[in-house]
Amino acid sequence: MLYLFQVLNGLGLGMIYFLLSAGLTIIFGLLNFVNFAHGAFFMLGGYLCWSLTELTGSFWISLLAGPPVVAFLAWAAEVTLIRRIYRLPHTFHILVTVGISLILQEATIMLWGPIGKSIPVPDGLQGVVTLWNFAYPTYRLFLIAFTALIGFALWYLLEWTRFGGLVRAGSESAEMVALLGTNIHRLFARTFALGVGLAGLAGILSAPIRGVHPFMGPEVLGIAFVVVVIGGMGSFTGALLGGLLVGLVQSLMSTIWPEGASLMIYGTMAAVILLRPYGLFGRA
Amino acid sequence: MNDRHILTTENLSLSYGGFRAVDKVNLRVRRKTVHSVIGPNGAGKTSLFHCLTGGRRPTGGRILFNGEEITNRSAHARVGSGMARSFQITSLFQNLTVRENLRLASQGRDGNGALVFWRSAGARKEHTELADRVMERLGLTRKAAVAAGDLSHGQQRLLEVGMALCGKPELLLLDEPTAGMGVNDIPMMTELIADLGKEYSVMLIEHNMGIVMSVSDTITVMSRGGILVEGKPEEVRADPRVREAYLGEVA
Amino acid sequence: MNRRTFLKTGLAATSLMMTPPLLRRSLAADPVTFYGLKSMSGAYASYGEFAEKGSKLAVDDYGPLLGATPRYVTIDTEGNPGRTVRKVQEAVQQQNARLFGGCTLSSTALAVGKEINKAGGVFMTPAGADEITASECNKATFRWTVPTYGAVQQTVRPLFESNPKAKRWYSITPQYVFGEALLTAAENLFAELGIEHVGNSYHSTQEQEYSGYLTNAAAANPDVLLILGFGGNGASCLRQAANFGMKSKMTILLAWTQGLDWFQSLGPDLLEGVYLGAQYWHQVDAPVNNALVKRTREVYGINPNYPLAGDYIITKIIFDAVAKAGTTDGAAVIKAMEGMRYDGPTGPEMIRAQDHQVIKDYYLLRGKGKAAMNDRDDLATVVSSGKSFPEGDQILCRMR
Amino acid sequence: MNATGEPLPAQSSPGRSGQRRDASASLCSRLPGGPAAVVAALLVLMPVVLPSRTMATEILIFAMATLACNLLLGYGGLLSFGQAIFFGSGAYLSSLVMIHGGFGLLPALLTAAVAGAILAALVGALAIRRTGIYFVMMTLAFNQTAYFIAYTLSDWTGGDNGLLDVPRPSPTLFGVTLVDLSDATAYYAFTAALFFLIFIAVRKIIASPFGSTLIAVRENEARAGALGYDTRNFKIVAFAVSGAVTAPAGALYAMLLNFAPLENIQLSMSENIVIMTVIGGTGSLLGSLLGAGAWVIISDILSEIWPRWLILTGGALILIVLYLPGGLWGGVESLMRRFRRGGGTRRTPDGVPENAGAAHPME
Repeated sequence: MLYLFQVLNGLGLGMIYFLLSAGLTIIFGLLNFVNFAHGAFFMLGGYLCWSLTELTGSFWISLLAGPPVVAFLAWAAEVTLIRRIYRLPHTFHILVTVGISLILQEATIMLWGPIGKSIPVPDGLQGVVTLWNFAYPTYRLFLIAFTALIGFALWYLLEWTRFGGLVRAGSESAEMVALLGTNIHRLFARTFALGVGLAGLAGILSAPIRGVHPFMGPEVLGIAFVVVVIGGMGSFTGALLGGLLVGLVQSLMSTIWPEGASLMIYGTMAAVILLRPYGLFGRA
Repeated sequence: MNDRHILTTENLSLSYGGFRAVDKVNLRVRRKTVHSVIGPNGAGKTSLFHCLTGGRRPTGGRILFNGEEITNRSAHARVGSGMARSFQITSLFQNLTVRENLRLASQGRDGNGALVFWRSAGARKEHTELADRVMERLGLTRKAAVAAGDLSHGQQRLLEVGMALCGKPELLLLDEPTAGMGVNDIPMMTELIADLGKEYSVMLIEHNMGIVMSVSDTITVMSRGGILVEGKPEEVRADPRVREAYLGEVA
Repeated sequence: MNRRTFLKTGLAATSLMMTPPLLRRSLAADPVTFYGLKSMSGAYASYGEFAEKGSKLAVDDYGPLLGATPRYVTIDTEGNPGRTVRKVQEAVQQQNARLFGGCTLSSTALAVGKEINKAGGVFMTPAGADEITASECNKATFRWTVPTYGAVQQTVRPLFESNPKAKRWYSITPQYVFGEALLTAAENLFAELGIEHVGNSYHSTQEQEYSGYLTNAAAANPDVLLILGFGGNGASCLRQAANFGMKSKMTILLAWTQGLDWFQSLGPDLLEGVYLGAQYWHQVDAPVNNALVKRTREVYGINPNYPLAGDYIITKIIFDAVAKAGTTDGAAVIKAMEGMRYDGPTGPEMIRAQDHQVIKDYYLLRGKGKAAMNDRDDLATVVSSGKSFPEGDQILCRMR
Repeated sequence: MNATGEPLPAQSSPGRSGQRRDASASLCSRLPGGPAAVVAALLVLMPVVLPSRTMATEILIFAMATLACNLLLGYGGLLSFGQAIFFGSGAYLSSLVMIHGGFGLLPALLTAAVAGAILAALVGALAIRRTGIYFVMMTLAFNQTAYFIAYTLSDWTGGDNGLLDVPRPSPTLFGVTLVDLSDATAYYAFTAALFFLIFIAVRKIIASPFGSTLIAVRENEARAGALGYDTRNFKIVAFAVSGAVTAPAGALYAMLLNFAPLENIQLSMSENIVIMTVIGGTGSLLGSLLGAGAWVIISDILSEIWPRWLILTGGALILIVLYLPGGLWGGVESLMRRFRRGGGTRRTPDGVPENAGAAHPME
């Protein structure tokens, strides 16, 4: 019974991880770009959520307005900076994005102060749903449903729209897409904005659960990478299953062997890499 | 009989899923000859080559080198037993000098012997000397200190073959050595290969019919993964099946 | 020439850099200089900012000391223990620094204390690790913070005594030295009071997600949920416990919190009805505290919190001891500090000579709801307070 | 091939490789007395110019770790986010054998070196089974695992509180104390001597058959394999050497601080080591000293001036990638080349492996 409940927890957790990692994996797939600033944009989403909620009094407005703001910032960063370094090796991607996340982190301290903030759970979702003997927060149920919806929309976007077709084709061969007359710069910029916007959205959605503080970027980045590596870099399905797997491992471990929860996550990752070279759904 | 042949394959096969890229090929390469493998696109030449160099595990059959089974030996270990290969798409150490490319190639024969880190790389005279000799032979001595990537395409192709030579091989496996070469450079390569045939056993995979006909002692024609015809150049030239196979490709 | 200005002129002043070190050292001048170890940058910046304000206030308000206005030098710990130890070594070697105070991170405080002890200086810290005044104690190091033993005694006991029917307790503990210390203290007290410890969950200090542990806790059906994590751990745990509706089902106690700044980041909705242990509370009515609150409002426009008050009093005590000793010589200052009784932000405080532990009050607070608050910072009321410290055989310190 | 061993897409620029070959006559060989003399001069100058000897010592310690990271990244093309494993283990192990085993200075350093080599060979052997970003992630996962182990074994490592009371014994020979290392200057001199030896040794290693082959593996792994090299072995040995240098650096750090904090084995330490390597310039050993020096000095100065100094560091990282991809050493080289252009003729590359490899390691 307890385990069943932990599975539910893991599911909720996994869906946030999925949202967080989906952006990272899409960016890697198309742009072959390693974004170490992903966690910082997640944090930025959380802070925007706080500010917008304070300003307008409504979580929903921040949920609607926050992701575009983050995506816009990402777009600006892509156009001015990141597109200049695609051709460089991964080491340089990492350096630049570590630089970006340091700047975002310190700017956050300057703007919002070094102390964290709490975002209240939105009205109407504050209660708990009682299942058998256990209480489960309504907000988390909402989160699972909402994230599933977003995931579905993403899947539709990637699988059935022209933009998605280009992203998928571009992941196979960016040259080919360019040769076919697509403006590859624009495609890259939009994809980067989309991927980072998803991180911002994940930051907003998890803000009422976790609060925000300036140093949360690196923490979530670690998880995102684990998820993406387990699922396979560049694979959307992989991000979903990887996210769920990590969520489940983490919440089940908290009953079985809490001390080892974080170890197990990285252990799972190493095992997956060794057994399946390109993750569960990755390609060479 | 094995003494006459440096390389034999017995029913060598390689399939990808259901597709048989190499289908029960029995090949015999005689010592100190140039043995060419030709065939239309998709005939299985490259797959065969991969099996011979260790790039792919065959899915069936055996490969014997000097009478020794090497079917599952790794690519780098084959060098130690006396095989060396060149690449169809030039594969050099682009940023290293011509001399360093050849020195590394000479040193490669030592395999793990090159793991010593307490000695200077130049200290092993035999390697630098061999590199210099090969450089001389290729006519690249003037370019010794030039980065490989800065050579002309023709020179890069020569260096490509030269690096295989530095492995002091008994058998040279050359994968389309003239690929992408200009018309003016081809005679030089033809001459080199013919020359090599006197000292080494050479197995050549080649598209350029002119070269194949002029340098080969034996020609194997492949088609659909198997051997279609094998014989001396004039025999192959005269064989109607070969013509059909090639014309079929064109049609 | 102190280190700070030296570095400020930095690379530009190359000629100065060529000055022989001996000459530079002689420039380190007369006024009493206090070195504040503050986490200005890095992951503990939220703490350092207030600690810095506290020390500065104490220095600025002190007036002349040994015939000159005392000076204050900040050493940024960068949240990096290695860096901090090296900077302290430099200050000792080059500027003959002897008087140090601060440090957020326990590991840094422990290591720095040893360095300063070797150098014959004095160091006072508000860091959390009990080892500072127990197994790793030394002559140079003093601690203002109430140890885990006292924190548990002054929270678990009064809470239980006010509601003796709440017999089933579940604990959630960060798994590291400090968390273990709190847990051991709690378990001992449970046994003494006859509390049934229905379960404990360990989590790592980097944990972000507590749903799993909270589910375990809920399954044990306790009367009281004892959260032993503090800082980010405590905040996330409490926030998620509230999400899971546990506030209405059981009493929640966080035995060790950072105080006002931490409360501000959580907000009244979350804190309402939650019991909170604290080292300091700005509403406490004590002469020194009233003055401190007044000055802090004047100078910084805020109410003092634990880092601010802690580093304020640490700085002040060291200056007082220097004044009393009439010298900055380490041994003399230490002697002046040992057994010192003074008025502190928590009322009368005393430095125990045996282990260099400050004997002061610890508070049990209860979070107020929004409606009950008189001002923005009126986030909690004091339920009880008192002094509990290991005594006699329980004092583990063997002075070195 | 790029640093992580993944083939770059077609976007890889010809401009960079042009610059690379142009620089392939390594500058150090043209400096009077060669790089060893330059390092020796720097080692003598550092304590005079820098504000403190302890700072100079810290720079050298990180320069050692950077040197070892550079061997992997600059010469082997292996981007390891696991260097803190070796740094941290070196610190812990040497401290433990000194505290509990009564080991002297040199035996403790030797223990660290041997253990570091073994550990690194193990980590390397597993991680190199994958290439590209997956390789990087493997090293990262191992780092997290090592951190967890250190954190859990708090009876030995002190866990979060760190390992306290690490001694700094003085080296003895037949019971005679050679030099008293408790003095900051003496300890600097000792570290400097050790750094010098390691610097020379790593240079020799790079110029050895092993080093030249490692560069070849980085340049073109498929070709190296076809030439008869078992490329895995070269990568594993590179890891082992890297570990054997990094672990004693960690040991020296613990002795400098008399303290081994848990941060030594944290991922951020790995990150810092990689950053120092790239800032200095990959593929140049002098660059490693430069990178470590710049990182320590600049963060020291900035942290004194402005608590939000990390924002400047972040900006600096971006600027370095954009305008100084060869790192600081690359910048020094191009400056000196411009300086010399008027004068003597440019020497042609001489093909000595280190020079050829040192020029531009990143692809």
